[in-house]
Amino acid sequence: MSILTYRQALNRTLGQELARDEQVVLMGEEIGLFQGSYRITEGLLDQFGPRRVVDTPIAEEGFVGVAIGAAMLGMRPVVEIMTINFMLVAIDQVVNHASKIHYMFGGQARVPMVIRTPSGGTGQLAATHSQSFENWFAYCPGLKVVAPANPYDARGLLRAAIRDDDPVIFIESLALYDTKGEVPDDDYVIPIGKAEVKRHGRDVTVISYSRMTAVALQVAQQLDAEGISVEVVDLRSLRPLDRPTIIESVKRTNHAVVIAEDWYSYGVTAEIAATIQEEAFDYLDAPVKRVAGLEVPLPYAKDLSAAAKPSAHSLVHAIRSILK
Amino acid sequence: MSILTYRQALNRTLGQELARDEQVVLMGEEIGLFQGSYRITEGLLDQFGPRRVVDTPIAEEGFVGVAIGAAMLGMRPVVEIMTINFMLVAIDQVVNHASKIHYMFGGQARVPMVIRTPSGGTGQLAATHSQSFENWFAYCPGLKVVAPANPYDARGLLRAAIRDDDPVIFIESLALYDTKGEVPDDDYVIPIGKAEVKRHGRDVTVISYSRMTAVALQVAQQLDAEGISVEVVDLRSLRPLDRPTIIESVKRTNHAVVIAEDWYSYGVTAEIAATIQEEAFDYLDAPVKRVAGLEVPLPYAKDLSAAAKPSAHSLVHAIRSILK
Amino acid sequence: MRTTVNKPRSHMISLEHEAPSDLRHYYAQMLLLRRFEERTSEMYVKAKIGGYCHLNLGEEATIVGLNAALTPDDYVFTNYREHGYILARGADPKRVMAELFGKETGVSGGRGGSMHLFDAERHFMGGYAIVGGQVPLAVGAAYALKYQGRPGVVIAQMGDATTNIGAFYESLNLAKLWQLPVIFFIVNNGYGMGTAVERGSSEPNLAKKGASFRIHGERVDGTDVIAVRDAVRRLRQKAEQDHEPAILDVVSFRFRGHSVIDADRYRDAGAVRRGREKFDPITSFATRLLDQQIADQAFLDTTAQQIDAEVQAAIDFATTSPDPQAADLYTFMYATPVANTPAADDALRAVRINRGEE
Amino acid sequence: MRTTVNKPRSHMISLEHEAPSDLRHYYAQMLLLRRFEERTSEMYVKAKIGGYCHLNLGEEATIVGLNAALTPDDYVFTNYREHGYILARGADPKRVMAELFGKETGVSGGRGGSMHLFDAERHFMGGYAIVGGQVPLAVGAAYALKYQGRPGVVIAQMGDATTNIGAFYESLNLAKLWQLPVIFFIVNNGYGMGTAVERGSSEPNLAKKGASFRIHGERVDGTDVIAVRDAVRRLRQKAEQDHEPAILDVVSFRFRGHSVIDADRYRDAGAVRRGREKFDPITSFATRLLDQQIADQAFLDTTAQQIDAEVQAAIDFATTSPDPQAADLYTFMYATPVANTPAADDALRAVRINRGEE
Ligand SMILES: Cc1ncc(C[n+]2csc(CCOP(=O)(O)OP(=O)(O)O)c2C)c(N)n1
Ligand SMILES: Cc1ncc(C[n+]2csc(CCOP(=O)(O)OP(=O)(O)O)c2C)c(N)n1
Ligand SMILES: [Mg+2]
Ligand SMILES: [Mg+2]
Repeated sequence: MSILTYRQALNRTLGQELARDEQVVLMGEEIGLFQGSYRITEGLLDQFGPRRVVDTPIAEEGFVGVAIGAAMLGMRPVVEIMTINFMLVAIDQVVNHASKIHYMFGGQARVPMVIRTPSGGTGQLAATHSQSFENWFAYCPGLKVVAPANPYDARGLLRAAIRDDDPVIFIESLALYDTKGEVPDDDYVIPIGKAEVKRHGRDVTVISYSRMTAVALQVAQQLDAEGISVEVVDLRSLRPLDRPTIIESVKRTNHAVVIAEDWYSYGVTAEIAATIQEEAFDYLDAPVKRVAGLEVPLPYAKDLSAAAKPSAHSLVHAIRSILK
Repeated sequence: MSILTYRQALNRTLGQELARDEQVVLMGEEIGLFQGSYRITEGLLDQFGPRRVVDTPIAEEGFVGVAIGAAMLGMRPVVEIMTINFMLVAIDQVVNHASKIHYMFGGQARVPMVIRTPSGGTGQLAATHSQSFENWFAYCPGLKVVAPANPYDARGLLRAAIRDDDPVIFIESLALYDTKGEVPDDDYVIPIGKAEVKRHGRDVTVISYSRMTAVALQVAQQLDAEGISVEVVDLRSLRPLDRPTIIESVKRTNHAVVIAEDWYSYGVTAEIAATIQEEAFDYLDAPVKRVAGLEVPLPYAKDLSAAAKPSAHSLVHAIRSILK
Repeated sequence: MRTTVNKPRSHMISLEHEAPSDLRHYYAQMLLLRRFEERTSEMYVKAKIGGYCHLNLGEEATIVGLNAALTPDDYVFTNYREHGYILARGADPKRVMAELFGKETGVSGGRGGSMHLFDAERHFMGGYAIVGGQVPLAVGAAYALKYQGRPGVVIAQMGDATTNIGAFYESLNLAKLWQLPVIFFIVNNGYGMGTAVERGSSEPNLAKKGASFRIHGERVDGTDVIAVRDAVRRLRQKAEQDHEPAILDVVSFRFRGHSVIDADRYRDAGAVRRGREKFDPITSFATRLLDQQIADQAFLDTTAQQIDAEVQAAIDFATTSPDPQAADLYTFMYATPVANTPAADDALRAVRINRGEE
Repeated sequence: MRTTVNKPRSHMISLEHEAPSDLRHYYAQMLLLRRFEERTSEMYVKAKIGGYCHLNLGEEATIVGLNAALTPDDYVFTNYREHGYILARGADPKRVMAELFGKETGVSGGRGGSMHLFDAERHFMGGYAIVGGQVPLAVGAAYALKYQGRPGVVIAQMGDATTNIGAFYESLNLAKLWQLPVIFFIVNNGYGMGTAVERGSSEPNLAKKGASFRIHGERVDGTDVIAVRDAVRRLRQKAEQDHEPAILDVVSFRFRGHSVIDADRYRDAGAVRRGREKFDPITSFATRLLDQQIADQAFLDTTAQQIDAEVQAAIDFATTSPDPQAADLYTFMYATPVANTPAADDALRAVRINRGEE
């Protein structure tokens, strides 16, 4: 057991997987000589050389396609897209190709690849650099989408993703990279497709993933002092979505709040709320409440930008509003 | 008043808008000499010449960007993307650029453009040619997204879209092109952002848009004979979403079914269901039921492909299941 | 209205150094493609085939010439106009036709259809229907070959109009930058749907499209099976040995509309008729075989009969093959099973509801 | 480790045919850019500026030379490294700095920040932060100029590494195919973040990147303000009169890391230090002015003082300017108001909730 940051957990896991399997290669912009824009791949070029850690030109559509084609021949590329905003120039390869190749060709080809990318906003990065698009990928059959909330899950899910034979979109968060947590040293794997109850509680279930799970846990602790007992379900996987774990929890607490960083309408919270009312209708004492980003291209100005994002405050507000 | 097909309504409206405003141009693949892949632009090249009706190379990212840049200088391009599946190669221009330019630059620039494109599946077009992505665009603040269900709305919304100063995604449907309806000859406009109750009923509200509204109306008529009175709310706009009209209807019928052609999880139906339970919770006698596409890359085989799509049958089934 | 592109006529190379059996084989292959497509068109009209369906009529020498230069190590990625490629590669016409019919016995299990044929065993890596989408994939396969130290090259087949999309250029850059064994094989039939090459490409000489990337390019007569084969052989060797990618611009004449449902109104009907005669790769090759006494009329007749029978057998097989079953709707969703994915039972239930059986 | 690209030194053209006031103006403009960026860097460290922030240090002659060749009719689209461009175009440094501070008085109302400056009046059409995204937009503006029959050309500014992305190539094709008045102005500072040109482009001579499109290209010394101006003037004329697009590869030396937070560890520190001296466009120009007696030390000193004061005034203005208000969160959402969009009241309420004020 070690205490690692989320960044370290990713970094070491990438290193271990490179060492474990010769067919694993890392590809992406600035992951080598530059050591990674957010230093997730720091040191790996030195350790594994340019054959395994491949700096690419700025050509996301091209090199994501290259990774898919290489995966079809048995390689296991792990691609870094600098931020999820840049996935938009490569999304045709991901959605029209990677997600369909296994099914459309009757199971004859596999696409064992991972695309790692941070989603969400932090630090005034403004409209084009603060978006969340995991809902788009989660919408697409043929993809798997995971979004770990802490270093332990980051390591376990990254291992699972790299060893999985399907294309996996691995959602990270800039704001989580420096967070710390206990991480076992052994070779554990966290199954894709399973949510986790990260905290047990009686009064309300908060459903979240990635950074918002950290916010939810903090709020849960805070409200505990006030006598409100919050259960936190961390989705971990957005596709497949673990509906049973969510429903079971809500059936116990009879109240649900969903929080995500993405935009409110048509975002991840919509799917979770729709699912809950559909499958736990008779157990709900109040509507499922959604907390999400305000619907604007995120402004640059510091206060306005921060205020357009969901926060611990807005989560508390939502919980109180459905418990009263 | 004339009886026109959906195709004719679009075609004539494009012609009228070209005639009305010199800054309107049509751009897209095969819209000129070829007369349009689905003949929406038939005859317009002959009538208006190659300056106004512009055949483009296969370079969606490029020519969508060209349209945006031209719009910033006061033109009003109406772009045809052959099917929504090909939007994926141009989506960076739409979402990272068109949707943000007005806001991000503090209101100094406008992007008065329309992208017309058919969504959904028909006739065994298989996995890469049968998708629905309107939920993705509806997710993005800065865009407006409309999806007319009949020739009357097609004309009125297309006019509104072309005359609007924001980027509008105009969703069509291959399966609707040959459907007919009454269309007034005068210069009417249908406001963007407003849903319409297309049929009044007492027992259940069906919420839909585009082709599924036609299905809903057919089912409503069928069930009427059985004594089930169905109200049909046609969204018409997915962004902005007319929540008040939906909620008001559900408050009257106390039952809601949402039907859309896109995939079930994270699709349009999720947003509508989430909204309804949030705003009409105390009025609901049953959970909001969703009817949508089965979650696979659409197979080619005829029966299997048809069976993976929502149908009048599945809508009837859903209505019965929540009314019993 | 122009109906042809600048078309190089290759010197009618003497066939004397060729093995006659090879030449007869090329002829038979070309005829198989021709007859297969003609019957496919018929089957489409009879609604046995659905979706979009693009034929290789007029491109037989292009396809057979390419294939003659390849080894079993090589991989082929194509666009949606690919029936001929998978056949040339050796796939059973029965299973190809069954795929067009959407049957479980089809090469893609009926899931793919005309635009999405696949044959893993024969390294035919798929037809792709998003213009340009297959090109980065092919470069990726070449990347894997080099990484894994395996022999072979990869063919990135595409149409002329595909050379205007970004993915193509990004692919050229990556292929050259990383020195990968890939050949960009441009089937230049003069048109992307209704758009003539020079209306889409500011550089209509497609062999020059590598100029911004230091990639060598050549143009070849795509109606001459020998010329195509030899050009591919040369470029293939450089690609395999020196990891030097190349462009081959293979010029031919599109016999019909873009797809079976395209009435081809934007081309002059007379010119198309003349083009079909003038640029028919099969009749011209037959004449050469006869002239140079490599085959006689009896051979041509027997071959035609055999092929007709073979294609008829394919149609019969397709007709009697079973449809994919509802319970298998989710079968190929994921290669690695994980929790919370739908199963056969869910499929049966959901499909029954959609069909109104429940 | 290489730290410079192959850099052409222009002949030190005699300045005798130049209007001295122009030359002094160029000098002053370059110094404004230099001091503005140095103080910007300071303000970033003091956390007055957030987000990503990319400086033009070392690119002053490139920017001022470009601007000197343009007319008010022309339009400029750039990437995110654009402070200097909007200043050269004549925007008030106060409002530019206010934008970096995220204030309501900023050129983009505090909504855009460092990467998204805009000045409609001066035809500065925005900084864009998705690599390559601005290029099709610029081609579109050129399309509009031609369509509307207006004078002027469009500058599509971008960095060297941007020439590897698909949107760039699609733009080249469209610009040439449709003969549009646009200049692809490549600021070749040798690096895309940590990636040297030749590690990203199979053709590292970026002037040749138009070869696949029949687009003429030239390379010019980006540290020589006169050379840049003259090259742009020539190409501009052809673009405006003949609608002939062109590429200009403008080579300079990046003084610092990619952005203010990049420690630049991948370049050799000594070489960078030497590069900053050797390729400083301002000191070399000052020497030329002094040598050719176009300016004296007093002019240089006074200019420096004036500019320092101007930049300080910009900082003061930015510091004391108001922040955008919560009620305005949705203000620029739509240019045409429609039903069911959130309003000021909704914004106030939502923002109060997120801030924990409710
Ligand atoms: C990205 C994208 N845009 C548009 C289309 C529609 N489309 C299909 S084939 C085609 C023409 C392609 O022409 P070419 O590359 O010359 O190939 P050919 O059909 O002549 O073999 C077009 C525009 C598509 N499938 N994908
Ligand atoms: C599509 C996309 N991919 C990646 C990035 C991240 N990124 C920002 S700037 C940059 C380097 C660009 O280099 P260059 O074009 O040479 O311009 P310079 O910064 O040197 O001025 C990268 C990779 C991005 N913003 N957009
Ligand atoms: Mg073609
Ligand atoms: Mg650079």
